[in-house]
Amino acid sequence: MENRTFYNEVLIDHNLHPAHKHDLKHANLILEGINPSCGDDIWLKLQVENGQVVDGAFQGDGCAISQASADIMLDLIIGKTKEEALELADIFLRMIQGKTTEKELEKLEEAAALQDISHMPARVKCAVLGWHTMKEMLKNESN
Amino acid sequence: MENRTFYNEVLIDHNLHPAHKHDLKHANLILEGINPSCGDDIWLKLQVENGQVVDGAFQGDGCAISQASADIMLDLIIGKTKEEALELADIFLRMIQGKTTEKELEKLEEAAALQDISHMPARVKCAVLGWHTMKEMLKNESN
Amino acid sequence: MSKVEKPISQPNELFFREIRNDFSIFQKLKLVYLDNAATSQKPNCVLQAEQEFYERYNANPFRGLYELGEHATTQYEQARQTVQKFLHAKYPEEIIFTRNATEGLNLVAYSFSNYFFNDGDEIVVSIMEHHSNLLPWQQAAKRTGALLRYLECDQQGKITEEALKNLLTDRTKLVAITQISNVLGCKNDLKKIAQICHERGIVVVADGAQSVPHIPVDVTDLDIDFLVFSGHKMLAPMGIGVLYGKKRFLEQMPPFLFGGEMIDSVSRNGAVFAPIPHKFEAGTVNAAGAVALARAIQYINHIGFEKIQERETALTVLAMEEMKRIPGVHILGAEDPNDHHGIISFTLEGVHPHDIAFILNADHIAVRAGHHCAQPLLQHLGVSSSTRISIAFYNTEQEIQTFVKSLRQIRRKMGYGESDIL
Amino acid sequence: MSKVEKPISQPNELFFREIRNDFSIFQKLKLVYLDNAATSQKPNCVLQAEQEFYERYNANPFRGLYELGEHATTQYEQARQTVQKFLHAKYPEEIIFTRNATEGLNLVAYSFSNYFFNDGDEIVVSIMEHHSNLLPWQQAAKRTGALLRYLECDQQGKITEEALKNLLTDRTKLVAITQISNVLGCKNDLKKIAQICHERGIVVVADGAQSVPHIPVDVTDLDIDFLVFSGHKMLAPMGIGVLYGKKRFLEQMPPFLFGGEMIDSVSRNGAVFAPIPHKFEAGTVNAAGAVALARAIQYINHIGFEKIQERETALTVLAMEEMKRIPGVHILGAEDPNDHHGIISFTLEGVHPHDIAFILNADHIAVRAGHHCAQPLLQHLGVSSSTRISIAFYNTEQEIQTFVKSLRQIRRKMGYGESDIL
Ligand SMILES: Cc1ncc(COP(=O)(O)O)c(C=O)c1O
Ligand SMILES: Cc1ncc(COP(=O)(O)O)c(C=O)c1O
Repeated sequence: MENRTFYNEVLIDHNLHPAHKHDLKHANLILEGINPSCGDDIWLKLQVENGQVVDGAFQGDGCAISQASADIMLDLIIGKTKEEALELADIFLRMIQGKTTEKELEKLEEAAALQDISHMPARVKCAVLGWHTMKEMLKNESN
Repeated sequence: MENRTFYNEVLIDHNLHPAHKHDLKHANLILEGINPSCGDDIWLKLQVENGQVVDGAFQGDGCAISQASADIMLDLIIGKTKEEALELADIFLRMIQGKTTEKELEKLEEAAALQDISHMPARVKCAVLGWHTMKEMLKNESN
Repeated sequence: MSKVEKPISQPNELFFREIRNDFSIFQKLKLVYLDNAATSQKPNCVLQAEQEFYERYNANPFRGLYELGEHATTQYEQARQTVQKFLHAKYPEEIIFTRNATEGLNLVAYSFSNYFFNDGDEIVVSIMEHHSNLLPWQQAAKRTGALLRYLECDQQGKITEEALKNLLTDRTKLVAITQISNVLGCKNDLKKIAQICHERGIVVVADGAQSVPHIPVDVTDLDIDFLVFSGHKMLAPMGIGVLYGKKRFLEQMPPFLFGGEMIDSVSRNGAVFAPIPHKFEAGTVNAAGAVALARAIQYINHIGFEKIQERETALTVLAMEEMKRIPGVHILGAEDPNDHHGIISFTLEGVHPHDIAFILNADHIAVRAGHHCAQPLLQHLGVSSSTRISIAFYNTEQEIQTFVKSLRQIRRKMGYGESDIL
Repeated sequence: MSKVEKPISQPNELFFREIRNDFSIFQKLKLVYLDNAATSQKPNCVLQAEQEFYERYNANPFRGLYELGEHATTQYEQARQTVQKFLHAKYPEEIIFTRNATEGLNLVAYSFSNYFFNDGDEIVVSIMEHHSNLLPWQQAAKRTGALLRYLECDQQGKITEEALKNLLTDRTKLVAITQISNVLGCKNDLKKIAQICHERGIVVVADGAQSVPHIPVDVTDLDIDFLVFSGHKMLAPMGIGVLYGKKRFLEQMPPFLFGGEMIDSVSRNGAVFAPIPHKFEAGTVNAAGAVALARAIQYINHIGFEKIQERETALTVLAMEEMKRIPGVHILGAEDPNDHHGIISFTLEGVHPHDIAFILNADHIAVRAGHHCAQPLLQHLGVSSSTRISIAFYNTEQEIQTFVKSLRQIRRKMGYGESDIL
């Protein structure tokens, strides 16, 4: 397990200085995501208007991986349409299973920094927590 | 374990042709003795008058050892006083634990044929069933 | 590595002679072991698998966020999948590791019945059940006010469809029945029973303690709702067993034991329980035991049930033929050796089963004598106790001959003449 | 044969260096194992004892009327006596073999409470209990209508006599409490607690999972009514544990699990149960596990608790001194290493425990991170999760140094400067 290199700059930076870890007064979608096995617990808050993610934030508790992953995700999806956000979630979840193309990876930008987590089963749940929560929110909203 | 020689003539004979395996109409003491672990089950019946075992018999089900042991015991105690019978029981139970003198053993007569049972923990309970039952009956009666 | 790792090409006799070497106990002791239904002997590869777990993967599964802990978890969960495939269960989470068959039956009897039985409901058990598949239901009936009813069999151990159908009422909630009797060796048609029960909305609990080690069991094909078995009767160590349950039942059922690892979260006032299978596996699991059981299954799979059944049947045929020739021997149950699955209970006229076992023991032959934890069955059959031999694939023809020879002498040793038979 | 069989005369350091060789896993893996409170590693002699059972004595105890069966029974019952002497229990039949501590606690919680608790009775547990000594009582309370009340501790883990006395009422029936906390490492004064409780007719259930492996426990001197522990935390295999109970309680209590071997006789309508301990050991027992546990106890006895405690305390002192020097480290519980019994839980400012464990793992150091199956305690202490090291006598000074060095680098690895401490 090569985790010496795993906590890379991108992760460390998003963990120490999350841009989106705060409350969001205007949020119209709010969902709690929990990892019972390790206690990670985030509240994801999105402001979605006319099918577009106008703004987003998260609050809560968890390891560096769950926190940084959520922050990176918000960087990516703010400004995107719901469909685009769901596509990114899809790519991210496949990346974790080692099933993406190089080209798809590019779309993930900084989130690709989490690629190596696929070798660490115990931490996969931390990395996908934010993404799963987002997917569930937007999917439910669509129906 | 030398059980080839264990089922000796004395045992086999008392098992096949028990002198005392029958009902006893005049019995004034009756007690059931059970070995739950192996299912041996005997009814011991004694006729005790003026502190003397006038007659005795047993009925029930069990292995050769429990049956022969009970029959041999009755051979021994019929005609004896209660105290003598209890003393014999005491010697017999000590013999099973390997704690008797040669002289005591003589008193047991044929019952000494069961001496080797002390090496066979699983069968000890069978050998002592009748004796234990007799001891309990006579002791209770004394009180 | 055990001999069976090689591709199987030798003729059977030679093959099974080599198998014999996989069991150290037969090298170390002078022993004709014919009490396999009580517990089996263990091949070296199983003992090695357990040792290897402790020397390479030992950590508390699910707890450690470190590599060793992950390995322990992986090993344990792989063992679960091995069992799943072995039983043809649909999902790995339908496999609950228990201590033994008895614990599995108690788990169902507590968890299922406390919540699903009402006063006046009826539980059916067959009269041939081992105490472990009888007492938990007898007690559940007492606790819940349900009624315990007995499904009877004939002297051969046969249970008819009619007997079952006549017994079922609209209050019947559950039928608990063994697949193979540990006394008679007969096999119940679980598939038919499950079909009849399911038409009436009745749940079927199967006791696989004597079947899973000897015949292929496909829970999906049989469509039974629960099945238990014990590792120690099928080459694995003591202390590990399995409860299979259909997902939808396990999910609905409340937990049985409470403690670490079976929760999602705990507060002062309550707890949220983990999903199955963990909900039913409280406390530190027996991971090494599960891994050793998985190894035992691999060993069995490698030999193959076809070969195992062929071998066990051949030895059963031999034993029964020889035994029938001995004056005074009466075999309980079916005439046909194929209906015995290696289990032959018998009586010998004039000689108590304990004496039989004791005399056989002098020739280093290990057999069981007594009520075989099935007192109501023996009572039903009208025998107070019996002697039982039970055969495994690693037994040999010569062992059967040794047993038969020793058995033949017993009545004479006990003082009977040849003509004394009543 | 393990090195400790020789009379002990070397200086400690050398002695414990040789002890290390008794554990194969340390030769096979690069591993700094500091999660001993979760499960211990196993010395070779214990693994050998289990294997030897299967190769020389394997039969189903209590069932076979043959020599091998007698040997299996003897081995198993001798193991019971070894445990009895180890705990200073008055009678061997006060020792019940279970799967683990969790099962023992559930046994008491089911059997004792279903029959002795009434609506409005009170059960007391301490707030520092492991989920395994909390959930069974939470559930027992729900089942019986009893009230669950919490005995609080301070930040050091101290429980005062007053707090206990104030909590007890004339409805209090039972107090369940751990001897050593698996989070704080502090020790509760069971003797005093038992005395206070017994003056009021209250039963005391003690959780010895973390104490029995590390300190001498004398149930007669402590005068506690029940005690549980797990074999796997004290050098023995998984799948074997112990419940000690005072004879007069065990005799009164109804059985918990039902099946083979726990009965005297069974009929269609009911059963007569066997005397203790068998009444509580339904189904085939884990005899090999019990034998291996007995071997583990012999191994511990041979080293001696004096030496074990000396060693574990020395390593704890070293670890705590070094850890206190690392900026941002906060140790939970007492200041004094003597109050930790080898268990040191801590937080590191700004770094989540899971990240700590993960980074330590890269240096092959195994520690525990999370809520340690004690969520209500962590909540009470105001921490959402923590990292824990737990020390055994076979750990080394060098391992502690490796851990400390790795821990010291974590904040920097996570992007903090030396001066970022709040
Ligand atoms: C204090 C305490 N009690 C109980 C347990 C439960 O032990 P087991 O999981 O072996 O049943 C543990 C360990 O996990 C413990 O630390
Ligand atoms: C048919 C049957 N069911 C259940 C059991 C109980 O198995 P265990 O004692 O391993 O729990 C046995 C064996 O003893 C058995 O033969």
